[in-house]
Amino acid sequence: MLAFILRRLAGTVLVLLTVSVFVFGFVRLLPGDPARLVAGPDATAEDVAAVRADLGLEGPVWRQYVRYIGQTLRGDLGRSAKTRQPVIAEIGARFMPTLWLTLVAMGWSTLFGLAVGVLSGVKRGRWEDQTAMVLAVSGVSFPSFWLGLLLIDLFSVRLGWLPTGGDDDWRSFVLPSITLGAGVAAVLARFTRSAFVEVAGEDYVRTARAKGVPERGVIWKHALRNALIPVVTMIGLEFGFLLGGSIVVETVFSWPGLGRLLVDSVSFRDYPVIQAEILLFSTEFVLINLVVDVLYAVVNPEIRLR
Amino acid sequence: KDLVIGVDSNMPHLDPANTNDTLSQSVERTMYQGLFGFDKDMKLIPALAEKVDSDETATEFTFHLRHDVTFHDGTPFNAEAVKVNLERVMNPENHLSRRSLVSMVSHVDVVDPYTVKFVLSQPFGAFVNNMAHPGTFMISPKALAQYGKDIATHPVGTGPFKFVSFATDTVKTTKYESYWKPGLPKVDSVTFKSVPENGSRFAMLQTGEAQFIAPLPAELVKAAQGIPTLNVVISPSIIARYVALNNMRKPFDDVRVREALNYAVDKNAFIKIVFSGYAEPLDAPIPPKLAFYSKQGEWPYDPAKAKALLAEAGYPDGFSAELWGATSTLAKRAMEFLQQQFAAVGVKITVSPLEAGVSTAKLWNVQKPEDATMQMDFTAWSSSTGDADWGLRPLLDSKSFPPNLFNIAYFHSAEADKAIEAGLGSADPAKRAVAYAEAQKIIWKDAPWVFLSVDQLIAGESKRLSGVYYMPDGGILTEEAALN
Amino acid sequence: MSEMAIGTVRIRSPLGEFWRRFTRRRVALFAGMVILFLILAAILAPWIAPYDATTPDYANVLSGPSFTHLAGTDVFGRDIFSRIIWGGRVSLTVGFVSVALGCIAGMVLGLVSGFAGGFLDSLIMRFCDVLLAFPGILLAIAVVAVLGPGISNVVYAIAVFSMPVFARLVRGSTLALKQTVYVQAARSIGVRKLPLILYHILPGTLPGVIVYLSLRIGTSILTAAALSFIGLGAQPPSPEWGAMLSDGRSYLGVADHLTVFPGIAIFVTVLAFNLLGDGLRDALDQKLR
Amino acid sequence: MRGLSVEFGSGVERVTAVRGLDLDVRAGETVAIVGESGSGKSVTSLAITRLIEHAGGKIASGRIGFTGRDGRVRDLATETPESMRRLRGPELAMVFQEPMTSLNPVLRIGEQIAEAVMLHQGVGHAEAMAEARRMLERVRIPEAQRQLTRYPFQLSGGMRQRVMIAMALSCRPRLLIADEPTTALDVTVQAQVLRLMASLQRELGMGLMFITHDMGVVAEIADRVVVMRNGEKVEEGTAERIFDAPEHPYTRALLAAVPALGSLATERLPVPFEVPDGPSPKPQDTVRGSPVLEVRDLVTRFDVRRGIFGRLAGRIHAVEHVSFDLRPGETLAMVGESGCGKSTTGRSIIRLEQPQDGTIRLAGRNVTQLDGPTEKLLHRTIQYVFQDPFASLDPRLTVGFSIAEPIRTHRLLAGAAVEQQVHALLEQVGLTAQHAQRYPHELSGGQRQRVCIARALASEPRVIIADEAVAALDVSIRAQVVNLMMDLQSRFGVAYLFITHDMAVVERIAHRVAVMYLGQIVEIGPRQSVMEDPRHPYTRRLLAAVPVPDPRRRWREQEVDDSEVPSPLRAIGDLPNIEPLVEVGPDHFVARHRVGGLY
Ligand SMILES: Nc1ncnc2c1ncn2[C@@H]1O[C@H](COP(=O)(O)OP(=O)(O)OP(=O)(O)O)[C@@H](O)[C@H]1O
Ligand SMILES: Nc1ncnc2c1ncn2[C@@H]1O[C@H](COP(=O)(O)OP(=O)(O)OP(=O)(O)O)[C@@H](O)[C@H]1O
Ligand SMILES: [Mg+2]
Ligand SMILES: [Mg+2]
Repeated sequence: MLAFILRRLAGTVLVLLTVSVFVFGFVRLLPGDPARLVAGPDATAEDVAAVRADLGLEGPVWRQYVRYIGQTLRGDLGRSAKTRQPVIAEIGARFMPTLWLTLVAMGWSTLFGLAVGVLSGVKRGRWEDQTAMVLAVSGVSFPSFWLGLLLIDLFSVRLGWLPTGGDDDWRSFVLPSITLGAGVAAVLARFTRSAFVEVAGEDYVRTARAKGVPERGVIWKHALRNALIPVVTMIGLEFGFLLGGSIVVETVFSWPGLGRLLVDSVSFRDYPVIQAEILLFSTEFVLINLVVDVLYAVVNPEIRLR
Repeated sequence: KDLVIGVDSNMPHLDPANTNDTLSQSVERTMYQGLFGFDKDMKLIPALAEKVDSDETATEFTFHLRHDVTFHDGTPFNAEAVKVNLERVMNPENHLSRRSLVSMVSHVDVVDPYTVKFVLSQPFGAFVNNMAHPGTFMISPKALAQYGKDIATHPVGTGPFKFVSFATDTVKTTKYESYWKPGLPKVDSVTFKSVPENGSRFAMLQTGEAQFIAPLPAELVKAAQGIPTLNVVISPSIIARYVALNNMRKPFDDVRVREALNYAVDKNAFIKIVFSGYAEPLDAPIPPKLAFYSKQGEWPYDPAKAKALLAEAGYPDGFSAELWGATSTLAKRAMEFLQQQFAAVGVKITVSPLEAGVSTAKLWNVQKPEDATMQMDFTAWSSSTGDADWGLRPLLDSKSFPPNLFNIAYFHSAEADKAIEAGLGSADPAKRAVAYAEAQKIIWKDAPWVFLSVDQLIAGESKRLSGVYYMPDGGILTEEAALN
Repeated sequence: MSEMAIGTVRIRSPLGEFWRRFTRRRVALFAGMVILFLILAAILAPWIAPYDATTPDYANVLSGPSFTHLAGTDVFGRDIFSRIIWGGRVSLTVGFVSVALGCIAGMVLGLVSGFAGGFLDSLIMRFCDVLLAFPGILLAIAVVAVLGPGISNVVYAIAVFSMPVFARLVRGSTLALKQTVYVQAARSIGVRKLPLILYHILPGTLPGVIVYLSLRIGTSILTAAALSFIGLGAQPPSPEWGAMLSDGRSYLGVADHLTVFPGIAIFVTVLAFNLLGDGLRDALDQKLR
Repeated sequence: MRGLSVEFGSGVERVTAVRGLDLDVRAGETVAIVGESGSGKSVTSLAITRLIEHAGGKIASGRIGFTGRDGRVRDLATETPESMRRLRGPELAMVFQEPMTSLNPVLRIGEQIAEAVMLHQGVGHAEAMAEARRMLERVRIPEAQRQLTRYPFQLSGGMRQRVMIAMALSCRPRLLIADEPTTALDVTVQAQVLRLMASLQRELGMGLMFITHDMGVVAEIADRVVVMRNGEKVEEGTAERIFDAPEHPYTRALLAAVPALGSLATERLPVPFEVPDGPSPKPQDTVRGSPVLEVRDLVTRFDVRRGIFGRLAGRIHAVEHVSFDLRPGETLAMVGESGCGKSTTGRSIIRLEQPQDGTIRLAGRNVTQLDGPTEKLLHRTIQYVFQDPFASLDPRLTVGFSIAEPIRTHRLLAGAAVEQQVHALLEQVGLTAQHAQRYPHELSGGQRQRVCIARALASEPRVIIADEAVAALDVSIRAQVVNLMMDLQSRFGVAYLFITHDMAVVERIAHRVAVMYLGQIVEIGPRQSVMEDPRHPYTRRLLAAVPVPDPRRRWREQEVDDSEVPSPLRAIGDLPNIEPLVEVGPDHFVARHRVGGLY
């Protein structure tokens, strides 16, 4: 198990290094000169040059990269070109809100998706199944910004139950996490259903019934445990969607998170921030998938004990 | 009594000398003040200086400071503090983006603790305006020493509110008890919250999470007016909207083509469609609220004439061109509208919304005029000094071609240049007025741009709120805010 | 397979069998018809749309749904219903083409990766991991930021981030198919690599790919809408649904028809593709009867 | 059980799988239900436990009277689902055909057994676990305590099937239904399991309903036999009567097709199966010429990697220094337990696996190192027929395409000639040209295997490796296919390497027999001498485990051998002991050294 985790971590480092090269090249491919943007409209040519030096944008790109990786490994992510703040501080303040939002969204959508998936798997072919599935599929059919605005209109403006944005207390989590998680909940529900239906036809489920295990036990103990195995992998992939989706949701709900920061920093060509952020996103994604793989091994003894 | 103001973009940081956006300036204005300032109508008023004297040639300015002001950290405000601040901005080593405001200052002399003299290296008539600009706000010298670069996130000024916390989308300030203006401030705190999504920002006002939002998108005015607890505040601005044409490129190098394009756009329809009616036609190269504005009339909507002019210029069937602009919904709407209007006279437009980074690169980073790829650019300008100079010189003087300044139209007219420089050569308002009237007349006739409109500023506020003003440059004044 | 029906001979081609099972799924069948209908409407737009999609009518802006304008008019007085019909061309194309590109590229990578194995496999898979680790919309922002906004760049952007998922999917089934007895049988005969892949492996990966394709088309229409939301989507005056929805959203509460109708168009299309995909999956999966 | 009918589906799709079946099982009695695949055996068993409802079927009519432990008689056909659930386990228990998939892969063995105990005996967890251990001991699983905490995938097939039996018996049911419990097991393990079930049945005095299609197994275990066909009962009687005097023609046909070990003890050459109404088969003398295939010291090992960097943890010694010759027209049968390396030998020869060592000569040419021409030669001259005719044809391609593939690949013919050749091949294997248009799933199992053989013949090979080519087929079809292969051999002089573990088929088809154990050949020689005079202890054990389709010869007294086959997995550097075989008779060689732990 430990070996497994270590091996995966090694792979992770590799992926992240590649991502860092990618990102590094990518920001430099973006048309637009950060020095110019930073220096501002009134700046002279010398000012711009000075800013460029300040931002470490001189010399050949590979040298910049080596310097950048060196600094990054030492934990120094540089300063934001736009705000002149250390990137760490910039991102640090926004990391937790995004993480929490994603986790809450992931949490409810997983629970909800599993429950609905199992329900329609059990009642497969009947109206409960059909309704649940059409509803679930609806969840992935909404453009999220529209859903978000509709939710605000209904729950904040008309009913006055929930705040329109911010990350102040649990109430402010409700709407953004619903908006963010709806798609994932739907995907998981459908996935769980088909995994469940597949498992329900397996011989060992029949064995459980032949033993006289009550239907509830058959579903929750024998079938679901096995159905979870493919679902768990799905959860990891869906997490990537959540991270991406947070950009839109954070804008609609004025959530002080990384997604909005990213859009801002891209339009400002704030290289250090873009780099650090994409790296962070990727790390998060890769780590979550690592966790998922570990979970996978937990639900699947065959992997664990190999 | 806590005031929450919903705004549409982030506040990168709060170092006034390094700030390029109106919004951050509004936030800075809650905590900082300059020697002079603007009132809600953009009129120059004394602030930390009680009065100013200047010499005939506009090269020496002596400011007489107030005696009763202390910074939030207890440091007294005096001539020494002014000198420290000015020298910070002037020092090229500091790479502060607002240095151009004081680049003409050769040195600062402390005459006595409350009198300070600025000696300029060249005449600069608009100098007092520069001293009212947020770029020259006064920062506590002690705090400057203490925080260094981090002053950007630890503002210490003399304004009505003290700094509490900073995040690029939320800035919190609290009442400064020993503010020098008696009876102010009247609210306990002011919080600026960035809510970029229009609908969300409006929702925030409706639910009472904010008491003031700016801007309120024009399309929502009707909805807001229908809500009894809300006021819609509409005020004039100094934001001019126009399409810059590349005067050095075919076919825009032909004045008849430029005229034709001006005739081709129905400004009233433009205002109705794009701004839901909340704007005024632009009737001079600068908006009416800027000093030395001189009305030039209007380019009437006359597609027939436009066609005739095009034919005369050798384009009977029109031509094709690319129109650039920002990616905001509003810009896209405007460009789409222009596309339709130009199509009616045979000019086929491809609309290309450019992301901010791309457009700065394509517009400002051009090294030689011949390299400019821009044909038409839908854009806007707001002269942050409130003066005609900054409304004309950076955009239309032939010395302002990129990469120096922003004459992306590559407009070059010797007479216009002369008039603009004359305006700057004197501190005498009367002389300046003549010069700028001349400049505006020349430019208007030459039609380097398609002149479109002047925005109206729209804000939404709770009926409980008073004393928050939306200034013509888009800034927000919160000093007198009161809630009941 | 625990029970084998030796001796019972059913004469049905795999396709016929699949079709029979598919047509029994009424929801999916209906969804398929909806999609056909949408495609037809888009193709026939010049004949069936009551108005032109781009001609403005400033006298008649933002009017609500009525008999003359079924879905009302937009800011420029254009008929929204007609724009939606025309917009089907753009939106459906974005959905199809982007995913098709991603799918083809992904399939090639997946086949090569799964079949070749070893170093090439690791290389391709790590590359896909990297692409996956970039959240999709970031990748799209990246592509659009480099190439500029506009519908074709949106298509590439979506293609790029659909690719790794297809690659993984195809690689997975390639690995599984490589182990099947019939592929081994073909190898034992000495069938060369290319025919082996083309005749024996590729067709086996298709069912999964088709299902995923249909699901993904919906997602990509939504992604295009999200890109419009951040200002990087289709360019005016293209009546792309996402752009219509996104442009109309500031009129929410004032002129709801600006968002409701494009919203419904997107919703119905994405829903239909998803239901179709689910139906295909069920019909292809032998285990789900 | 009276007049039982079971239906699937509804409307036009309705299938009646079982029609009007009457059946009795008394306490302490073993009733075997036999019949071909698809005859409704499993459906009947599922109907009794009412699990049929979960498989999509329903009991259309009939009653199932069941006398419970409390003496009450119930009609299982009409019981409520809940009371059925209560009956399953303590009263009615089932053992299924597939031990590999019938245990829940994510639950520990102990949990799975204890679950039933807790449910029906109302005891606590610890006690249930103790009971589970007792049950495991009872089914003679070594180290029962330790096995409790293992997962199914960690057990061998035989152990899993014993776990299934332990689970079924843990509540001491009145009736045990065993649905082909040994089909997936190889003969030695099958013998263990059968004996175990019989002794447990005697001990617990329960009724046993035993479903199978293997007449040998029936003879070993049944008191009474019920023969089913197409969902109906065609004959019923005591085991002795059925075997001695079958009445129904179908029963007779079934019995005739059952290969009986020892029936050719006096014949040196292979003899095809008898076919009803056909001429009586003649021995075949087809071997001639010098070896077409020579295999010398073939070694194939699989690396097992573990740990972070995929450290080499050991090797599976699947094939160790295997040598043999094959002459044109000769059939060499390769037998041995599951996992002994038979398939790997065959696969190594055609390079589906890469052997580590050894030489392979084909028609005198060395094809050990493959280059372009030798690769072509190899793939043309040797063809492989796989066990599962379902799996070895690409389901998405027509049969005609599959048969044409070798012809096209080796460019033997072109254009319309290919098609003609395909038709000719189909006819040679007893199909018609029309079959070329069909898809594999439109054919029956026997037809499919004929197609595979036709494909194998397409490149005019000189050697065909048939890997359990008839194992998946029903007895009667099996006989047909074997006869076909022998017929083809006599016509074309192909040599067969016939891999199987069915000794009875070996007796019919083989000229020579090679017995493999743990990757090595432990005995090889002419069929007659190996089978009638086995010299190696393992060969003897293998032969003894083969069930004999004669109820009077059951339980030839012998200890139940519970040993598992030792694993071919060895640590790095731990090489198995290998010595040359010793000749013990004409052309008959035996290993005299120790192989593995047992022999
Ligand atoms: N779930 C099902 N749905 C439809 N038909 C079925 C189902 N299960 C079995 N059948 C059909 O019922 C008939 C009897 O099947 P059954 O499984 O009882 O055969 P069997 O005698 O057990 O065969 P085998 O020896 O292969 O196990 C077959 O024709 C089969 O196709
Ligand atoms: N690709 C492989 N990788 C690792 N081990 C393998 C591989 N193929 C076979 N083995 C192992 O090699 C040994 C011999 O397997 P093989 O398939 O040759 O046995 P067999 O005699 O054909 O058995 P069966 O009668 O079950 O078909 C077994 O222990 C098996 O687990
Ligand atoms: Mg069966
Ligand atoms: Mg084998």
